[in-house]
Amino acid sequence: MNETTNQEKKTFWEKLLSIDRRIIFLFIAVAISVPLFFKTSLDMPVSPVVQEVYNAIEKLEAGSKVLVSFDYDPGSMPELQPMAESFFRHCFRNNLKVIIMGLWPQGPLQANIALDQVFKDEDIKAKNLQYGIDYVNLGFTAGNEVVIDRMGHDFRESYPADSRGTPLSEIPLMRGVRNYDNIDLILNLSAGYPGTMEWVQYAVDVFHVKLAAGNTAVQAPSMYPYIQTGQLAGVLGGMKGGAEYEIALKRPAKAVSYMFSQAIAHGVICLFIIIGNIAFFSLRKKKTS
Amino acid sequence: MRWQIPLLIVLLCGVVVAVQYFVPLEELEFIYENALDWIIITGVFAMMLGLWSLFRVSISKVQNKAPGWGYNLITLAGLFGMLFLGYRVESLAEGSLFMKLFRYVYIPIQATMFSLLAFYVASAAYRAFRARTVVSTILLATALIIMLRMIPLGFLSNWNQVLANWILTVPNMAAKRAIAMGVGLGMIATALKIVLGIERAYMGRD
Amino acid sequence: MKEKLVFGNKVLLIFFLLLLFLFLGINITFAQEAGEAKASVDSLAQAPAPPTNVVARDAPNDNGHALVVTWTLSPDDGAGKNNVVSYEILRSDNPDTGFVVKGVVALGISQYEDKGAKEKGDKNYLPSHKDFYYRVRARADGIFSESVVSAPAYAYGQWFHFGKSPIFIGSVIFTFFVVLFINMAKKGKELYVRPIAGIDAVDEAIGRATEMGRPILYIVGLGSAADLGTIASLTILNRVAKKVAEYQTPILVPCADPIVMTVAQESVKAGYYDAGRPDAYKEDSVWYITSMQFAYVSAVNGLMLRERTATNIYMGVFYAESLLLAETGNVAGSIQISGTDQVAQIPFFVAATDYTLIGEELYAASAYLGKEPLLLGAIKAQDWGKILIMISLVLGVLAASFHFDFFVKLFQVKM
Amino acid sequence: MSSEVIGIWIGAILTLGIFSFLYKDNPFYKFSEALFVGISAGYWFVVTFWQYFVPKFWDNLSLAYSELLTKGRVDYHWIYLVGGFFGVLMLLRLVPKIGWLSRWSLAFIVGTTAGLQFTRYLESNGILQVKGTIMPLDLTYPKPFIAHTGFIITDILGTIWCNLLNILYTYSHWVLVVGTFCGLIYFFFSKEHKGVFGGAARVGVWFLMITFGALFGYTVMSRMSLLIGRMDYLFGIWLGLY
Repeated sequence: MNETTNQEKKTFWEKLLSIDRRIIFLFIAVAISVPLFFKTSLDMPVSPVVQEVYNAIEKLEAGSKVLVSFDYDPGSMPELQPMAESFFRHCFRNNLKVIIMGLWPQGPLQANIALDQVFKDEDIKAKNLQYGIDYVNLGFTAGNEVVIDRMGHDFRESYPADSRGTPLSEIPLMRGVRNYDNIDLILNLSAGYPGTMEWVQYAVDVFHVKLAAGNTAVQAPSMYPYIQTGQLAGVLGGMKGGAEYEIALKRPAKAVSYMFSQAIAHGVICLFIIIGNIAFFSLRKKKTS
Repeated sequence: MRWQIPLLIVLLCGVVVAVQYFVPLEELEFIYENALDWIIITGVFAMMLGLWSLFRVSISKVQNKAPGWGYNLITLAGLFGMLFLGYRVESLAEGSLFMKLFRYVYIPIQATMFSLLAFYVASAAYRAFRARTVVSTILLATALIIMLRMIPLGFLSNWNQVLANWILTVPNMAAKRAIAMGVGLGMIATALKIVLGIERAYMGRD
Repeated sequence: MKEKLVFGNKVLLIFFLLLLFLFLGINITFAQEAGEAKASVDSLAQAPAPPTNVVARDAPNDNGHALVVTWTLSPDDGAGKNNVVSYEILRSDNPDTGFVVKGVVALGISQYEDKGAKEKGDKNYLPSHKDFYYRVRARADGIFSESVVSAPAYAYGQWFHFGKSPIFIGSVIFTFFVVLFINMAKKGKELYVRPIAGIDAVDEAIGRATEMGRPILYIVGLGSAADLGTIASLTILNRVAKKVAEYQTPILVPCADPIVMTVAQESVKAGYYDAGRPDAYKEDSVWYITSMQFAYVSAVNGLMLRERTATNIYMGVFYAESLLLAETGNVAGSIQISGTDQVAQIPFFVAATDYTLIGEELYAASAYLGKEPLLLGAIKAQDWGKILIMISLVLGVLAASFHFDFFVKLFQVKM
Repeated sequence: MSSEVIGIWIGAILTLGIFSFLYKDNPFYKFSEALFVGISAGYWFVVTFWQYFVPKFWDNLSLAYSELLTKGRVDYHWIYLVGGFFGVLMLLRLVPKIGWLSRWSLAFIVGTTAGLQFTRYLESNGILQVKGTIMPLDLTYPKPFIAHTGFIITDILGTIWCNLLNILYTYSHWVLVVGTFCGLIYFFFSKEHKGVFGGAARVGVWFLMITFGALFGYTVMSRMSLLIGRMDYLFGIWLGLY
């Protein structure tokens, strides 16, 4: 294939055009991993859709009840786990009561991982939060959107007991909670079906409860129409949304430091594309002249 | 007989299921829901064919001492190891050796294979995104605009964000719709050809 | 290989048109809804006035396990004492006793669908053809007032789901197009189809593999036999296998689904058979690896580098693995042709392979490659479908711009 | 060492094995690949067997059988035998003489799903898409997209840019309709792309390219996220470097 180019000596540009892909790989590996060691935070503007999520939580009075549904699995951890931690930080900081559940089997386990992480914070440790009083994990129930629908009538239809097997009636936090009427805000972390779409259709549309969400980057744009109609307060889209939320919360954490890797990796790709085109054009110019 | 009966089955199943979509009667719903279960059951039987195929190809390589036959042995070991450990339903519970193998061997490899895409996205972009023609310039320019969103460039970022959002919500949506409609027409035409028995390459010949 | 369609074109046309008008007519009459009724004021001390005019009837377009209850709002809902917070809907199979709350709706809403389960064992079971009575309560804070009992109503299943009429009409029209053009093709009418770059490249790529004496790799994708994209791909595989058999080049078809594997075996065998070389077919050329996405990819990637395939063809349903496959094929220096109906993966195929069939082109290829008139007829039908869509778009956009809503309603699907 | 620690070490070593493929094909990768294929095929079979075969086939048939024994009546659960029947026909492929019977099973599966997909895609990819595209072209129509972008731009250059963007946003509906229309023309097979028709098809291609570029650029972020996750596993969880 390269017979013609092999005969004459390769110029700098030609070498650049046929650069070994492994050099690109190396650049990407370095671009991704090196920033992980420097916990640098990038300053970035908080986009309105993210700010709306922040406002929705910020507006709640202390003691309000927030339902957090974990609808993802370890596959989406890099994108959604930082959001989960930020949600918890925000809720606990504002003394909100948190009810955790999951429509995906692995979801509630992800919640526990996030809780462990959040409890390491000094200010949250100082609050000495109690399971059953300040937060509760209801666990996973199969049934997808049917679960959402049933909870609209009574949480007990879907969750007779929490993930530890304690009946809801014996959990202080759950005593005043019958259905969505007693919930001030639903937060949803979603990586697909069932997820935000179902929460909008079965909880918001039917029972008129307030909803805000965190989504994977691929999924987030399809949620914009719901924000426009007011069915969804706001959405965090992918790692970037998570990072902006951390900035809004003034508590930069994982997503912000990950975003540094993202920015550099994107920069490397863009640079390569631009250099490739410069090489391409300077070669073409030489050929025509 | 060899042809008429399968074609009759195709026609019958296709028409009943399509009609069921428009007729909410419970009796048809019953047939439909059961048909879906039958497909799943048939699929499980077919899995044995799959495993048999994998086994036969691997074992014949081992027998013939084909190059790299040792790796086929590892595949077979992994396969039978999992089949053996999963002999009872409790194996699927967290903490069993079966699930541990899944978690500590399968999940890391799977995640790593997936993450290779980060490298390949870069090399593919470098090679393919050249402004050779109008069409490839449009491709390149849009990709750059969208990727630049992730890089903090001060005030430029804000401008770019607005443009990127427009691209994602307007022209992107338009072309996606056109593709979706075309694909839809292709799909329903294929479905009709199957049900009418015109499309039958999938059944082979004698 | 004989196909017969019983009806002639004219009879078919009349039949379909009749059906079409029949359902258009029914659809329009169906759209009407019941009117208003007056409320009687009947005030208790603190309790709101009860809702009136409670009417229950069968829910339309279902399997017969649901009833719809409507009522006139309490005069104290949003007006009067303005203390109504919600309505509770109660049901019983006896007009006098046994009423149980079946649902709650917010104030301002005057309708409730009492959707029961169809399984006898379910606690929510609502039998068909059995009379039920309803009451509606207007609830204020800690106090409520109840309406009088409704007339009995029973649920029953319907023979046609009128909400889906647009889809029914669409399927009738499209089926008509397909049958019409296939009949035309059978009568020997020349049907022109424009050349498609990716399809013409397939022949060339097979030729190149033959020259190099190296195998061809055909990937059917990750779809199951239930995906029509996979079926289209298996038809293309059949044509490719025929060419391959003629050129006597080896073909490798690793599969990710056991049923797809069996179909692919039949398809390849048929290709060899069509080429007149059934004996050259090797059963092991089509085999199963695993159904797990990335494990399958890791094996195919290894295969590409180790077998040094000259040509890789990816056709069918692909997900994230598209780029993993295509980039590795690039490393191996293979000629690559791809085609998928998955929009999200097309960009990666476009970037990393030599030719890409975009969306519908995959389906066109399955008909075009064999140049069989019957299958070409279907492409014509697809084109007429597009013409119909384009006409609807133009008319619809015009109608919407002049605020005629009726046109959009023609496409309204009610589930 | 706990099984957790051993597990992390195994996972990390296999991770490196897969990464080594980026340099070139090598025994370390071949080993990871072979193990991966075997384990995944076994896992898939076991899970499908316990989660589908047993509850859907075995449990239903044993229920039917016990009904027959205890009450002596034939109840509807026997209907699951149909699935088993087609399944067994499938296995007959292994018997060369009557292998053609497996065609019945293929016919059943392909026929049923064809009927299913026919109406489903007619709705989702046909009727609903048309309905979504029918929109008024008047420019006073509320601009649906600006709401999500809303960064406030104050500088002078920004104002010019902003005005340009405003034009784009104002004509959003026009662009949407024209784009969809031209895209459809590109997929038209009965006519060669020449003249006005060819021009429209060309515009359609531009729209397709914008979409492909956008999708490509958009996906980069989630792919990088995956790699960040892996690197975090190696440096953070395995080696504990930070």
